[in-house]
Amino acid sequence: MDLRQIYSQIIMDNSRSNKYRHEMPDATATERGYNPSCGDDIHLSVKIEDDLIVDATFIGTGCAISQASTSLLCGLIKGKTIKQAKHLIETFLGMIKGEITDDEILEEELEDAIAFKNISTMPQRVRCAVLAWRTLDLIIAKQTGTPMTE
Amino acid sequence: MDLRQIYSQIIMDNSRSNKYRHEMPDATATERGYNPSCGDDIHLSVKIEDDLIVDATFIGTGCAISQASTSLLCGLIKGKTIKQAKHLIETFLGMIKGEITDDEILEEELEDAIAFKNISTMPQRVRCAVLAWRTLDLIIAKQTGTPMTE
Amino acid sequence: MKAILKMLANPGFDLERVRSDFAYLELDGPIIYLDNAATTQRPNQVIERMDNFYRFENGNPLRGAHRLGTAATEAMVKSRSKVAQFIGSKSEKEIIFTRNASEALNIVAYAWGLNNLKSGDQILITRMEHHSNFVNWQFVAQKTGAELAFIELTDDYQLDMQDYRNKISERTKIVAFSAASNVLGTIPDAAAIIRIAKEHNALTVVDAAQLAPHVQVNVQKMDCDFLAFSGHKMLGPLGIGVLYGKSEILQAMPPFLYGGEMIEYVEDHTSTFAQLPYKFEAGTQDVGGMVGLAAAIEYLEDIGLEKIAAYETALADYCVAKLEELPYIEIYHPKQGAKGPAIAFNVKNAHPHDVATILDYHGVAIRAGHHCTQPLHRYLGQNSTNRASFAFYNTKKEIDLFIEALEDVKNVMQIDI
Amino acid sequence: MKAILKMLANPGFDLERVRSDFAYLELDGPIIYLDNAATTQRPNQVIERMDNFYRFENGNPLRGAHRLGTAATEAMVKSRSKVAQFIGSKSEKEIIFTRNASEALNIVAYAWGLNNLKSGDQILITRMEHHSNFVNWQFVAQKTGAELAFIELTDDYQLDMQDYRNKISERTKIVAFSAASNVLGTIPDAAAIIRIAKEHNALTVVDAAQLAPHVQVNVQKMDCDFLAFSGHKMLGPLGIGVLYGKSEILQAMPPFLYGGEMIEYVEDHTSTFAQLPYKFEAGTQDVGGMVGLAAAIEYLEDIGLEKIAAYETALADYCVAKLEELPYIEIYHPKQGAKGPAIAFNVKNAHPHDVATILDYHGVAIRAGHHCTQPLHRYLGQNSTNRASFAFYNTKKEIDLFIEALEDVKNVMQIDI
Ligand SMILES: Cc1ncc(COP(=O)(O)O)c(C=O)c1O
Ligand SMILES: Cc1ncc(COP(=O)(O)O)c(C=O)c1O
Repeated sequence: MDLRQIYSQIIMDNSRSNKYRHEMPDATATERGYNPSCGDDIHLSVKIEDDLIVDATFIGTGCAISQASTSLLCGLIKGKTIKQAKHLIETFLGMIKGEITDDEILEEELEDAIAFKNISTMPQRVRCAVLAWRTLDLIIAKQTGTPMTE
Repeated sequence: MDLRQIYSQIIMDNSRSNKYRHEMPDATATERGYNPSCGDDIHLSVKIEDDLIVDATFIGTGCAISQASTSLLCGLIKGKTIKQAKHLIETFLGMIKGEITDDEILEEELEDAIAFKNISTMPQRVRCAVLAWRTLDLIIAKQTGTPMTE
Repeated sequence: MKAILKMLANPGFDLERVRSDFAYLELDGPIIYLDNAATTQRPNQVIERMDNFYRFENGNPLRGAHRLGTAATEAMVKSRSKVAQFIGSKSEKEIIFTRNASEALNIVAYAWGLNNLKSGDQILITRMEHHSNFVNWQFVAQKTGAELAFIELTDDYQLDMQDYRNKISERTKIVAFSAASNVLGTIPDAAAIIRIAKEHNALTVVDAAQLAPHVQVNVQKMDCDFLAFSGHKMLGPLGIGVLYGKSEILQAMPPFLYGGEMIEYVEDHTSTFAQLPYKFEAGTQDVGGMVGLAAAIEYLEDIGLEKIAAYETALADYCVAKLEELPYIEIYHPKQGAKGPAIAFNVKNAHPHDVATILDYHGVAIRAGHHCTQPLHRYLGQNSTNRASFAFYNTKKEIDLFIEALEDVKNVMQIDI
Repeated sequence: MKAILKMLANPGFDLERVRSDFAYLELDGPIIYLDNAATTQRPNQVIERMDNFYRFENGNPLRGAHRLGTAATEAMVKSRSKVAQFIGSKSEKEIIFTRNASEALNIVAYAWGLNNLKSGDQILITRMEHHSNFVNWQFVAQKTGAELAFIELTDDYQLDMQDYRNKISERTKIVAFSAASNVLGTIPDAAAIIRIAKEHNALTVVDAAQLAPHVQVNVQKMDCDFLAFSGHKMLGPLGIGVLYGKSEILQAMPPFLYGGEMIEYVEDHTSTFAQLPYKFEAGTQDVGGMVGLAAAIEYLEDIGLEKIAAYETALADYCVAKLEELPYIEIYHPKQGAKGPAIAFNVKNAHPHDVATILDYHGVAIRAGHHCTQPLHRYLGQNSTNRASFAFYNTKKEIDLFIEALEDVKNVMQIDI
């Protein structure tokens, strides 16, 4: 595996993008996600109206992997229903675990976030990649009572 | 080394002898000696008049080695001065440590207690053999302030 | 006896191959090792697993940003799931690695006991507890003012269930008991004890140090709240033990030891703590010990715990039958009920330490002393006892040689019975 | 630099022979292990010593009435005297074996701290403490009401002795400090710290986890009251650590963990406890770990601690000089004073975990994170840092490869400095 498959241009660009990196004063829910071992630390905010995620932003610090993943997540879920977002979480986590491998499906659903596919070969970085997704899952669980994805 | 060199007739006889095994109501000093790991447990009593050990008895339970050693000690120190008793302690401990090996000296001073000479080959039983001697040493240390033998 | 002899001749596993895994059997001046309840021997597979870890997978676990750290973390995670599966725990979160069973029982005493007990409460333990499940409760009783009470034994050295029913009450907050006695061999009915405790809303602490090596433990079936055991008594290395606890209960407990890895955020004056099981594992953990324990469990499972239990029971039954033939031997071992392969006995008119020394001279390793159960020994009216305890690598022939050596004890000690 | 290069070329011991003792260097895809402050690697001699113990000397120590028990007891006793001699302790009674440095520091917190501190007292620690010498004192402060205060650092990452003098007072009952920082490398003047503490009748606790592997420790010369370190950071196995304490102080402390071996008499409701050091060692102890630690000490002594320190210092100095040449690197390491071979740094505009991953890809193992020093990292204004840390089996060439790999970090992370 080549390093550039992990630190791809998509990930590098998104890790530095400020597009979704700001506070959201009118958020309906905000959760902190933290990896104690490496210090990745994000606050993910969403604004949910009826069943629709109308906005998603974050602030935080961490490695390129965690920051790019969070940024991509915000872009992906904005405009999606909670149900669609939950499905995306399942697809993303399924990809990381190597359970969903079909590139067509992944690309279709996760768009640029397919860039994290190779992270499964680096067990010590998996937690960075999934941090935002688990945080979103927690928000959804609190809102809707849906059990969190394994 | 043959077992019978440890469990010699002298030791077996002395371990069962009741000659010195009784309370001493008019003792001037009594100390408890205990080996927590094996349960040897003696109370050694002496009656000291001026500098003379006029009587020595014990009660207690324990293995043949500890009981025989205690019994022989009582017989040996009875009638000795404190200084002589202290010298006997040093000789006995010196023998056990293998520092005093001359049988003539040992026999002359320790009499039948030379029977414990071979115990030095059984490290796990050394504590049984020296229990009474260390207890006597403590009595002497408390009485006279002499430091205890190493 | 016929069934016993049959089992000893045909244990259902390859005894010779098993024995070839244990290096101590190659020592000059063969050793008949009958001190397995103190600590077992370790098969080469366990030693080699640890070696491999130290040579090629060694890094600081949980901290690793590099492949050796990752290897060590994986070794830790896999060992923990092996243990979880072995004792039938729901989740790895419930498996806390400790130094030994003693430390595990101290964690319960400190982190649960000191924080949940008060004057008026009762701690119920048994007469046959090991000091490690005894002195810790004395400490908690002294600190909190709770009362420490004891379930006594029947004349057949079994736990007196009637006495238990009499003593337990709504005041009883915790029942801590040995699931197999290290002296008598007694295996009380853990399920019944736990059921009765639950009726009184008391928590249960199972000291499985002598059970786990011999009988398949299942914490979910038992439904105990805590369970402790030591690796070194079941082929694993020294220095590693396990505390199982139900996750709700562990979650509600404050941490015990403080330090690296067990924290989440550390501010100057306050801290928050890591998730289970890490909350209870402060500082760099003994992954070498963990992989050794996991390898030991695999070794036991490869043979099969049922086969091991059946064969060890046959060894113990055979030994008891042989000892009973000797008029100068007194045995402290139940006649009825389940028992583990530990047998306490005394040679009449001979002190246990003399007995052990003479047996050692004949190459037979047993233990003499109070076996960390002074209160039980006071009850037995004995300062100390001898104990022979078996593992599945022992043989009938070793027991025969042990019995022969006892005859020489009789001679050397000049016993005339 | 000339002197450094000379030392690196001629360390005064046979570097190649030393490297042949470490199995990890034979791994495919060579590993440049620069994470020695987290845990060192272990030479074959240490692993083989443990193997031999487990194969041929394995019994339950202190309990043995047979030759294997005696062998294990002897192994324990010899290891303890090796440690006592190594740190210059007066007596084996002052050497308590623990799982790791963290546990050692917890024993002081629990068994001394909780019993001797009260509201109004002050506990003085430093800004650079590892969580293991930090969170335990938070706990004691919270339980006893004592105040927890911090000695701050100078701009050169050294302990601010003026701040220390300002903060210490008659209220200060204990001064606990790291004798070598695991992040900055800083080695404060332990003797001076202890002298000043004594002037105020405060006890001293030395966290020597990062000092003992590199510099000859002498507790009598230091005159500290307690000292803690871990075996696994100095070639020994995981799972074994040491608490040194002055015997008068240890004697006056109540026990910490309760159980087998640490008792004298156990009655139903009260117990008396064993002599030092056994009073603090509950349950079956890790003799395998002890012999491993003793073998590690022998390995270090065979090379010579002075030679080791000199060579490791040269490695660190060389590395700092090389790092300083890179404009995109920020270093957190004192310029003046004594320092150990640990260097914290950051790559500007790159998160430490990304740096570590990329270096790992190049076979270079360093650590990234807060290194169990969150309060220090808050002071540094960094969430986390990278750390390279050296041992005497590292080489100049390995550092050169590390520096080269940093260049690729710069490329991959698209850093433009
Ligand atoms: C300075 C310092 N103190 C204490 C510790 C704790 O050591 P351990 O994790 O072995 O308990 C460490 C290492 O992690 C350390 O670097
Ligand atoms: C029944 C029982 N409980 C607890 C222990 C304590 O085990 P460890 O010494 O490994 O902590 C033992 C063994 O000594 C035991 O036999």
